[in-house]
Amino acid sequence: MAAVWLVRLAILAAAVGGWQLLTTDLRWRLLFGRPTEVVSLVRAWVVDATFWTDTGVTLAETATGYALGVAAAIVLIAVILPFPAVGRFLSPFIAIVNSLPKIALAPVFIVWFGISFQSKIYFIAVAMFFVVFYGVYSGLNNIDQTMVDNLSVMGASGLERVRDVYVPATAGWLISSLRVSVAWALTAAVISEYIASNQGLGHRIALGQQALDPNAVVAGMFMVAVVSLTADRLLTLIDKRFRQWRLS
Amino acid sequence: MATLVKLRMPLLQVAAVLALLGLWQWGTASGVLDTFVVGTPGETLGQLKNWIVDGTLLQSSLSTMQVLLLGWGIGTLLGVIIGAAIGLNEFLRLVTDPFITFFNGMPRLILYPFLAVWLGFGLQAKVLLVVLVIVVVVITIVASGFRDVDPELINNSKLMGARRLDIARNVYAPALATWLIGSARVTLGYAFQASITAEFIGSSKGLGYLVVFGESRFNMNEIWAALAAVIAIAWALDGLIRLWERRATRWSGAGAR
Amino acid sequence: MTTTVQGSRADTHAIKLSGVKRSYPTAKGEFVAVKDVNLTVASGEFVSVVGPSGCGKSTLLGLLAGLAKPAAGTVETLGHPVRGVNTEVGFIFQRDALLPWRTAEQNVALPLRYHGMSKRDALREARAWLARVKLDGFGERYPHQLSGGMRKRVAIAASLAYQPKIILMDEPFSALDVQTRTIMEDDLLVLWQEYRPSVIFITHDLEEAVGLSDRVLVMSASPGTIVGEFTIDLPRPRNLLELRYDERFTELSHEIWERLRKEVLQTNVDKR
Amino acid sequence: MTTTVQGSRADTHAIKLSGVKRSYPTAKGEFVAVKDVNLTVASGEFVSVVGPSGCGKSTLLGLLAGLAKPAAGTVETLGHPVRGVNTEVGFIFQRDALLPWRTAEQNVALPLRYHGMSKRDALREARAWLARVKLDGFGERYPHQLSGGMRKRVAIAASLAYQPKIILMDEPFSALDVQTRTIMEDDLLVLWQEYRPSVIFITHDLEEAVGLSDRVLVMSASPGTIVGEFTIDLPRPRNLLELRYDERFTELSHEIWERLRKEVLQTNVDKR
Amino acid sequence: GCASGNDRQTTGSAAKAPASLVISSSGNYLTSFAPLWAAEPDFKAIETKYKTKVSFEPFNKGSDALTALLGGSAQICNCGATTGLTAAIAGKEVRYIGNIFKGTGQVVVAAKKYEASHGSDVAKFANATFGFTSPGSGSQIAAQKVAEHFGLNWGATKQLALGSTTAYSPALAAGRVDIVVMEVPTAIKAVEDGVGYIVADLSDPAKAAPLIGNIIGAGLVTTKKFMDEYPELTQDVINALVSGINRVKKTPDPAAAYAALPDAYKKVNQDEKVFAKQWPFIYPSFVATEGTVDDKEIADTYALGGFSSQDASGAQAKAYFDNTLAKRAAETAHK
Ligand SMILES: Nc1ncnc2c1ncn2[C@@H]1O[C@H](COP(=O)(O)OP(=O)(O)OP(=O)(O)O)[C@@H](O)[C@H]1O
Ligand SMILES: Nc1ncnc2c1ncn2[C@@H]1O[C@H](COP(=O)(O)OP(=O)(O)OP(=O)(O)O)[C@@H](O)[C@H]1O
Ligand SMILES: [Mg+2]
Ligand SMILES: [Mg+2]
Repeated sequence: MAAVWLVRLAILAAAVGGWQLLTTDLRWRLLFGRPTEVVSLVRAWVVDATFWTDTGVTLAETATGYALGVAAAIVLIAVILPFPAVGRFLSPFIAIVNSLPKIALAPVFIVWFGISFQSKIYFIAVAMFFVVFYGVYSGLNNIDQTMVDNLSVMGASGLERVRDVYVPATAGWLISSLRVSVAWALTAAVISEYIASNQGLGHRIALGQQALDPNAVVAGMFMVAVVSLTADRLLTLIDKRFRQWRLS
Repeated sequence: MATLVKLRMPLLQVAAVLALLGLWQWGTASGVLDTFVVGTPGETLGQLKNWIVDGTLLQSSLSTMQVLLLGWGIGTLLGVIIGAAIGLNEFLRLVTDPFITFFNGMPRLILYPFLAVWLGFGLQAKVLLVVLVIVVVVITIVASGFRDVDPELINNSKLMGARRLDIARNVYAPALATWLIGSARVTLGYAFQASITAEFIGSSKGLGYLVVFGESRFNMNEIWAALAAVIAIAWALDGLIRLWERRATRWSGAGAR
Repeated sequence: MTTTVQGSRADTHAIKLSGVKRSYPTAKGEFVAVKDVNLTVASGEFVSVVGPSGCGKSTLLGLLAGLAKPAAGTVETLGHPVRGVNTEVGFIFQRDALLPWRTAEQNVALPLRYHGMSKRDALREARAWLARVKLDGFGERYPHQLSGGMRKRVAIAASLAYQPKIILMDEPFSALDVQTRTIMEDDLLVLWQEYRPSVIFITHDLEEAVGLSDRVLVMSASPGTIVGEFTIDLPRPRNLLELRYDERFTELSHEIWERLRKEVLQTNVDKR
Repeated sequence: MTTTVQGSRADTHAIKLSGVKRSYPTAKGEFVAVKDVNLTVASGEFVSVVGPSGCGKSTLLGLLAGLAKPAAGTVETLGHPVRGVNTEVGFIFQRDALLPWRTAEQNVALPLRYHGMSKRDALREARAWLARVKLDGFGERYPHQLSGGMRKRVAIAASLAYQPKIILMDEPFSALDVQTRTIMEDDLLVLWQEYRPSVIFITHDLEEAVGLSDRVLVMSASPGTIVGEFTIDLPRPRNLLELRYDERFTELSHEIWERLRKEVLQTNVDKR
Repeated sequence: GCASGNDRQTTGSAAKAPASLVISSSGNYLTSFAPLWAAEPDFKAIETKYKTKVSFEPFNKGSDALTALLGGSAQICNCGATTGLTAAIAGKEVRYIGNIFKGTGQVVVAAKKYEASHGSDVAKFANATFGFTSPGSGSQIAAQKVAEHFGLNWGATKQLALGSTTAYSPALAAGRVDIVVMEVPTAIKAVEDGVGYIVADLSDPAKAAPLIGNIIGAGLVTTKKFMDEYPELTQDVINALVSGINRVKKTPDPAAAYAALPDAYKKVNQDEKVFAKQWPFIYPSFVATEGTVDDKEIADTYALGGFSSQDASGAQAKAYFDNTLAKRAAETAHK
């Protein structure tokens, strides 16, 4: 474990050092900011109450949108499960909506859902939906059919099958897709804040851009990444709990 | 009769699309829907026709597809290689995990201006954006999938004298196919978002450009017409993925029952 | 007590297959696994099925459990056709299908819960069943922490615990050592005497088949069909250990063996 | 030819376990599966292991295959300690481990390919092996399209085809009908005579154990250890069908049975 | 105040207004819209008078801000005149009711290395690469006009669309572009960073006029429906804007100007030094406006925006520029 940390630190040091060196050149500094300046900016942020409100706002949006998107995906899967024909019917439509550039539809979102919290939540939920849907869907395709048959014969109802086979069997998939998608949800939140808002981390990045301060933009993106790293660690903990039964 | 059954689903889907279009047309004609906000199917079709006739559509689609496919391909390939390395080597996984998660957490979609200044406002920067956006997703999925492979299969192969490459080919690759298909669908969406976003900014061609152009003129029909091309490409690519899925999962007998 | 129940003579059929055919699509075209299968099992009857490997025994059980539909013919249980998964049966799969994420105890308790038992009762009952299959003390193990034979026993416990009216057993004891096997055979007979389910029992052990059953059916090499029927007129209750020295027992076993041998030779000549 | 090779007398040991212990972590703490196992198998020797379900037979094979490390003691094959997965052995798992995405043919051909055979040759050889296990015509099937017994036979073919020096077989024939089983036993003996691998064979069928082996080891209920050793001094080559009427055969079987019975009773009394 | 026009609904003592008045804005408290921010006391008064809540909702893009207006989540939009004009031409009933500044708010900046050799002679940039935001945008047309003014053949020049403002300075520094039309703050930053120098000031309407004509700039846009429903409130908003303009006009000195702006603005634009550098460029654009627009300006704006005469002939386009409220506001202010 010590070795792991050493290598990690070495990589980190190399990355930050390289960045600092690179940005002695004005051209790169204008683009990427400077680590030293980014750090001092972040230091200023963390003691500033408004930074925490911004973070809180982004988190609240993300969490709500995330929950909504995950719930929607799970509901759809629950419908598709007993009726595979529905799945086949919807498949191309889902693929299409998935590939629609949601950012291009920002005006539609503004018109339909307004500019409030609500609109951002829908934006995030839509982004989330697909990751979870496809993740769990492929997990379902991997389930050992004998297990399902066994349970059905034993008289498990649809709900019980879901609880006892589908959920545990797809938990791994769900969590790995949730891990991927936490980041995506945050990105969606940041982008929707970036399009319109006066609060949140995305707003901070937009401000940094408006003020032409690359340090602020980079710092904003890093803080988003830190938030998502934290969320990821939480999910990993849950994952461990879920996988207790596995071979050690 | 058999062909009729086979055709039932596509027919149903086409019917659904037509119904939706009909509803849309009726809604805008009767004033229930605001044409300014949703456009009209008629005018969208008209716009499409114009673009087809003057070649804009083909040229833009090709230009977007070039970015999309290059970025998607490179991103997936890189993701599989890195993901496999991480999935197979516990040390590597532990070392890289926080970095990958961190990078995954960065809102990479807004990186394009930086990439463009760095690499020039050409194909490279756009492709790189797509790669950056999807590579982490593929890495994560592949790495966690690799760890999920039944250890008994691996042990059995090893006992029989399989070398790493053999195991990669005969155990990991087929197992990988399932997750790759799952992730291909997700990443396809991302790749589209990224290539269109790249074209929003600093571009004078591609479907993304058509979309912003329509947007800046509040012309929803132009936006839909451009998106129609996106939809067509997405649909075709999804079809390919499904074909691949059917081939790759033939062994599971999923369709047998 | 010296009852033997004859499927053909009883008026209620627990199981009835008529003219059943089942085929699978393969790369080389349609593969007929079983065909022309006619079979009735009376309520409370214990029937064994023997036949060469790959002759379609598991396929038949799959049809009865409603996991697949016949290509021709009808499949009925308890007087009505099987539609969809048949929850009237208990099915012990050839390859155990335990939930890897549940402990042995929970695996046995689940079907009881499905049948409406409270959580507490189900767990208590599950523990009693584990004891019955000689697994007390292993209740909290996950399947991957059990030996092959132990897993099989957990699966058996799970399928018998909720006392289904029809029990389908696909080589349940093949992974067990002779002694454990004998104990479990005895137990199975006791249980069967208790509440008289109808049983279809697949085995490769002819003595087991003869020892347990009212009737033994012999299946032909694939496309499988029933080519022999032997009524086991040994008195019940039976002492399985002593039965070995019974003359009629040896005679029946030998008869079935001969019949079966032809079939197996057939399989090995009739190569596709 | 009437050779019997005795492990204890040969100077090269193909397999050597000394003071081996293996325990598993469980929710209730350390569980000792096997302990104090001392065992040598001479080069070219055929040894069977019998014992109650859950006594640690599969665990022992796992140690030999290098899938796990002993908590104490040493495990050696062909004169050197086992480190990591042991590619000197062929292992037929209790639960078959076929690659679901490869056809039967490919599953058998793969290990041959691993050992450097050309694709063509490997496929030809694989087909020959499938014929040997009575599966010609099924080469292009995927595992899920085969019956339980057929899958087992594919696994056997795959592990024997590349002729490993040491073969570990975990209840290889338990899913087969008596006739197919007899044929395969005969085949196994012929193969063994041909190139004389060292074999450890796990079975629950005592007659099978006696019929095939040079030595039969009896394991005790868990924590498993070797409690009985029987040298099978029957002449070779043996005719398995005729052996049944051999007096010495019956005597040996009976002896082992008695020894084993004690062990099983032990398991069922000694409840934890 | 006393309600007029809408006799049916004004029954209570408080004048009629929606529960909240959202003004969607392009950007976050941009200095170009200083009059609007300077009008804070007047908006406060409106809040009390109408028992409503006035808020500014920032958007990254002007077109999104307008979409919010059209979608009904904002009541008034603060954006470029041409942004609203595009919607009017598309048939939307929108009205440009108060001008905030004149000119384009832009500056032409060239890479530092050309300062000595090329100076402010755009003609010398014949072989250079011109940068702007995106094709069809105001900045592109401005670049074209300037180039043509100096006798260059626009079709023969090299061009690059840079997209977001973030890219301007680095692109200049990296040599991807040589001469760029950019907003005042970006230009100041480029000069600050030493990557560029100012070639021409299009922000000062007086200086810009010979190059690109008299341009309207940005202003407040609302829907006809809103004007009809809340005439008094709309008038008060424009009164506030005009009073903001007048307030700003009185502060040519950056320090005084900064001091006069409200906290909300200062929170976003914290660096007063930067402000001091920008103000000389921006201030003239306020001096040139009374909140109204004239025909010449409308014509020039049409020309700069690349609109055709056919575009101008639609009913909504004709009615788009509406000076009545601003004129009334100016009269009130003079009293
Ligand atoms: N999904 C499938 N696709 C194609 N063929 C199949 C499939 N499942 C089973 N078969 C074939 O059907 C035949 C009967 O299979 P089944 O599993 O019923 O045999 P069985 O009698 O249970 O054999 P065993 O004793 O070996 O378990 C076999 O030849 C098998 O190859
Ligand atoms: N991963 C594990 N964790 C905990 N206990 C285990 C684990 N694997 C096996 N055991 C225990 O070790 C003992 C020996 O298991 P093993 O599989 O070796 O038995 P076996 O002799 O092969 O039995 P069978 O004849 O039933 O296959 C059993 O009691 C089993 O419960
Ligand atoms: Mg079977
Ligand atoms: Mg075992």
